Amino acid sequence: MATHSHAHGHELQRTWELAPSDVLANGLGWLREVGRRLRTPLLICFVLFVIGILAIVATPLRQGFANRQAWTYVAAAFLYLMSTAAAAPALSTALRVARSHWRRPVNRASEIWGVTLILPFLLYLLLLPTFPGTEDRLSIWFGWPLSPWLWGAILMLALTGAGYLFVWFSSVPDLAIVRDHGTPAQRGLAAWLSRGWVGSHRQWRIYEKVVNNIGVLYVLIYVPVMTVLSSDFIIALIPGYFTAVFPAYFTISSFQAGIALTIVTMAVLRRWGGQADYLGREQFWALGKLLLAFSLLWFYFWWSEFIIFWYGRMPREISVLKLLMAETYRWPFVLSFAMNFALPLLILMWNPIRRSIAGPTVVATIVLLGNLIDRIRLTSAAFSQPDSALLGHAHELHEIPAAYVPGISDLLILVGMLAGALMLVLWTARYLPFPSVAEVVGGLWLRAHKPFKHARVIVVGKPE
Amino acid sequence: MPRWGMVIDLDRCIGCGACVVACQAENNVPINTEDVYHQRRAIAWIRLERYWEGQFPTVKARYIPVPCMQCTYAPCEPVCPVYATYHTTEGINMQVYNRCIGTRYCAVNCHWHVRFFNFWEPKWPDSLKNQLNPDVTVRSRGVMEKCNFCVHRIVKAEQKAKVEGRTLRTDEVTTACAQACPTNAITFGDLDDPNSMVSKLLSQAEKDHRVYRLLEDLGTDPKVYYLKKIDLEASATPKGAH
Amino acid sequence: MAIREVLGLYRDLDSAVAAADALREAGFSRNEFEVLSNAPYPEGTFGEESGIHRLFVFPLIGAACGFAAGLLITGGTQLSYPLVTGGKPLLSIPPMIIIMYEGTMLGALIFTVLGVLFESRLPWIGRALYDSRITQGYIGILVRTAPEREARAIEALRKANPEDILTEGGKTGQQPARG
Amino acid sequence: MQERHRLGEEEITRELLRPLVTTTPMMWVGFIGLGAVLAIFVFAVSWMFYWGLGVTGLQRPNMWGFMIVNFVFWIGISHAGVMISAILRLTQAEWRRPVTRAAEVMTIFSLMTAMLHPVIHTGRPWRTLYWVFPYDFWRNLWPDVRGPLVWDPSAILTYLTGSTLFLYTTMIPDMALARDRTIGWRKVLYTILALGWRGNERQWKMQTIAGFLLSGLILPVFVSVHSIVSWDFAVSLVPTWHATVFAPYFVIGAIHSGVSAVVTLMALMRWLFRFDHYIRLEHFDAIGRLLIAVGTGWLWFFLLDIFFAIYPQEARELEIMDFRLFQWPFNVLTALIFIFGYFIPVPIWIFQRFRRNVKIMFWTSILVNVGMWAERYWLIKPGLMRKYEWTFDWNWYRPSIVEISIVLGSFALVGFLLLVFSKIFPPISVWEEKEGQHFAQQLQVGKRVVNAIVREF
Repeated sequence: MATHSHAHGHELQRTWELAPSDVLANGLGWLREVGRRLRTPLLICFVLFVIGILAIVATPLRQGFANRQAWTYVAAAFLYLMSTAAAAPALSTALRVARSHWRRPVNRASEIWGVTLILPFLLYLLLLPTFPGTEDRLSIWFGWPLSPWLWGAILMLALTGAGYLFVWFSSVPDLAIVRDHGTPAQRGLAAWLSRGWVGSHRQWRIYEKVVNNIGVLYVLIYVPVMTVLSSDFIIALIPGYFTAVFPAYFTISSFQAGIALTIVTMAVLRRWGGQADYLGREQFWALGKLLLAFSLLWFYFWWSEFIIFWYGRMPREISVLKLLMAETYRWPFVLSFAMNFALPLLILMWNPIRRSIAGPTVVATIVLLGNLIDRIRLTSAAFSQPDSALLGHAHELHEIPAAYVPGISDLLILVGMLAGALMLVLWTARYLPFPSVAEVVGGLWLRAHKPFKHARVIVVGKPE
Repeated sequence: MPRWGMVIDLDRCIGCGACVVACQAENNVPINTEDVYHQRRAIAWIRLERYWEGQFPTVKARYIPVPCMQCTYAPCEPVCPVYATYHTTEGINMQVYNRCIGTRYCAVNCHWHVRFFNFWEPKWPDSLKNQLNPDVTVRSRGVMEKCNFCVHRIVKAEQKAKVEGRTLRTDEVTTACAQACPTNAITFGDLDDPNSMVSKLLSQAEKDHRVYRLLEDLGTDPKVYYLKKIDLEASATPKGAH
Repeated sequence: MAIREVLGLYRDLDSAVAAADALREAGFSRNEFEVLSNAPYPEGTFGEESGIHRLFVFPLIGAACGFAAGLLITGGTQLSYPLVTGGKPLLSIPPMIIIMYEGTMLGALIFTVLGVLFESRLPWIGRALYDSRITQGYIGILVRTAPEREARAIEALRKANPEDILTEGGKTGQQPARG
Repeated sequence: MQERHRLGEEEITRELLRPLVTTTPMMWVGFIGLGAVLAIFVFAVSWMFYWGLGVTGLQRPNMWGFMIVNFVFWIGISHAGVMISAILRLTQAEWRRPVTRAAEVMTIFSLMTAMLHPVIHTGRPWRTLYWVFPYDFWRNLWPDVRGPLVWDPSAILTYLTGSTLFLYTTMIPDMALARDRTIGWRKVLYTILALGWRGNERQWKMQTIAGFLLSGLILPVFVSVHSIVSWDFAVSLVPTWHATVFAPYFVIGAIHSGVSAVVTLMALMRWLFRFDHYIRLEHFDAIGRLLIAVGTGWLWFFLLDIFFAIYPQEARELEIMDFRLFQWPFNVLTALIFIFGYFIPVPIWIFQRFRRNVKIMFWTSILVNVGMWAERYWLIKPGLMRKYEWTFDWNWYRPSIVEISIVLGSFALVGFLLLVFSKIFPPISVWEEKEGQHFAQQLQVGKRVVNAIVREF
């Protein structure tokens, strides 16, 4: 499934033939012009966000924390943000650790989603009171005092903190550029954030280490957080759903959505953000391959669970299958199966499609939608269970609740929260240059297009 | 089509072991010498498990005869790679010795431990060789074997009925263990026939809330039913498997 | 045989590339000569070559065959011998998927290797000029051309400081023929 | 930092083909030592065939024992080849060059050894051969595809065929090299195997594409193999086996032990064949970094498995958990798995100084595999010993001398086959090494010269 049939090898991307000053000019151009263009979308997002908040106040909050079902779409929005926006920075870390140079223009596109972390954190705090305590029900906390409330919040706080640190540190050199060359409105915040960055040799060395390590730390927190969330929000709320692979499924499908989000962001930047020189076929191709791999993994992790339940056919397993896949939520399941696995596989298995801009972008959009449907399916199934079905160490789903059909306010909540996240990103984009000047310029030295006898080849430097 | 099943009334069981011996004689089960027993490789298609209950001096012995449960959805069947064990239309979990290659996966996935493996070539003392039942195959080394509700008796009765041009009469056949039980604790018959002894026993016991099956929560629908011991002192606490 | 072969052997990459250039200058097209080496060089090192191949078709055909075989074996076994095991449906689809998947991959793998061999024209038992020094690190340039152009080919090959030049008649040595 | 010694073509050829022509005293020791253990292995298997499985320590309920544990272990080791060669080929990691061949060969031999186990461990192995091939044609009765034991051979045979073809395809150019510089029977053998390879541009292009294409195709097979092996256990209802996480958990465990085994192999090759110029410290460094990620992933799945086994808080699972975590000797085994499999090696690998020390890498990789063998035992055995509430039938398992011989012999078998292979075929891909030399470049950044490599795309 790898690569074949590229007529004559290498597409030589313009990025690597630019001079550092060109990159800087592009970054400054972004700061001067794009900010103005972002005002309208920013306002629209803000309005939608406010409507979303009002919808939360109007319905779930008014119905109270005891009625968990009313909170379904708040939880869905929360989990969706955790699976997409919070997963994107992990991609940037993975690429950094793998030391690939093509990722340099991509990093900012995935890291910037880290700024939305405050939103899921607040939503999480809002959702915590809807959970019954864990003393009398099955949960991964085993009745630990103050669980799941306090400990989950600590984990989420750690993740949010690490995420913001990561976004901050990774953009310090660029913030220094803003500090020195940005408009007066941009300068204040950038000056405060960039601290004493002068770009000394020592600072660069520390910068590389610190960004790497915080990125790894972020991933190391993200995985347990997703494990706990999948357990608290879904496994523990469905009696008899005894599965150990689900947290892994949840995390892996989140990485898939994080990659998809990055690809979509890249496509938008390329189309409207003037980043065509930086985000070329090379980047889309590489991420398209990654997206394909994770789509296969989606199936793998789903199948690992399904085959065990189908084969084991214990009554409690059959009823979980009926609830989540076969009967109650059949169509959401079929849709998410198609959009997270079948369609991506069928489209991306063709190399010419992978090696285009449109191909990976379309698939990424499909995956993002599929992930949303998947999260809604799981949250709806889990949040429809009444407390009476959970308390007393329930080991089996005795009564399968009907499918939860969203009302208008549910949809407003969902749209509003997603718009809120987008708003944060748009706002940040006014203060941060695209592409990441430090990253791209750092790579210019290590990658060259050279003639090799009659061929032109890409030469990749391998320092250390 | 009959659906064979068994009811074992634990209130009547005295733990004498007659069923074990009868089964051994009927089905050509090898002699379990002390040696084999200590190796934990004894073969007993129906075995008598004994559990102690309570503390000395109020200790009680509890007996429970365990034959193959003949699960409707038997976990041992689909794991066999060679169809050596499958489900007959009469609901018996069948073992085909010729096909068996001895992966022992069925034994691993049988949670009642009623599948037995021939670790050694079976041997009988000369004095017992003429005692072997000609209706039952002698199994060789390397294959699995298990209780099959004395299927040779069932087949014989069905053939006889066919020759006589009639259907099988209610409770016409019984297994060796049921036949040998001195207290009639074991009853065998057609679960679908409302007039059969097992159906009557079950419907009566259902009313007394005495019926249970072993590891019922696995959802395999075993066809061996147990009737709880009527224990006047401890009737309040329902007991599971032991 | 109206085709003559000439093999020039070069010690280093630079002279081999120069020889390829000389051949092109002398009017030899790219499919009249091939470069033999002991390890790959970046594609296009010796100039553009016709890289048309249909390798990607092979795994697809193989996958289709393997899928069909898997479907036949799994479906056929269950339907032609309808034994119930463990209350599973007579035609159990999830286990079929597993074996069909393996069949598909096996077919794709086998056909890919067949395709690689086919597209590399292997196994090859024909005769052509070859020299064991190529696996030592020398670069060979093999010209196949009409007999009347043989001399021109030899001349072109000589321009680039060859280690040796072989023709079907034997060695011609590396120095230009006098007179 | 790269102490890269520019090697000549002739030097590469001579050094890499050296094991084919010279047999060092250590290699003789290896042949004789491993051969002796192998003889014991053959004797033990024959003994078992003759007397039956009674000579093992198996009984009720421990119907599966050392041989199945060892089967899973070797399947795990066999995952190294693809992990190293396919993933590193796809990512064009430069450090793959000296390790791909050895890793692929190890895949094949350990897979063959693994496959031996389920066959010899059946009650009637002579009938089992029917089962690998379609069974009982004349009665129209084929294997029951619903059984995981049929999925197993289908996956393993696919993997074995695929990786053998993969290995062979990448070996053709080296066969041509050997053909051109040998005489006698070797010449005949290599001529046949080289298939008339000439090394023209088209053939090299196909070779390069084949590397990518086969890697891409074999990766999904590789994931499926250990998953299916794990389903041998997970689809049954045995407590602690019936876990949905088994498939990815087994796969990551396989990668952990397999990649560690590659480290062991690299160290041994460096030592036995003196390949210091090819298997360099930077390779140990890179593989060590990979192992940190793999090991940590393994730990995550390990903990998922434990946590969600306890999660339902059912007596039968807790019983086994208590047994395997806190009771002698399983408590020691648990500690061994954690300490050997993770807490000794991974913190050591974090330091580059240790990653670049061959001795330390060798011993830590051995530790990992000791831990991983224990992990397989830990996963498989306690569930059988304490299966469900039947205290009447609970029992210990004690392997007999026959089983222990088979387990030890399997290591000798793989080692012996690897040695024989390296006497006949070059254990490091010669052409890939030369390709690496052809593609090597240098970039000038200010005053520093950075090693670089040509990328084709």
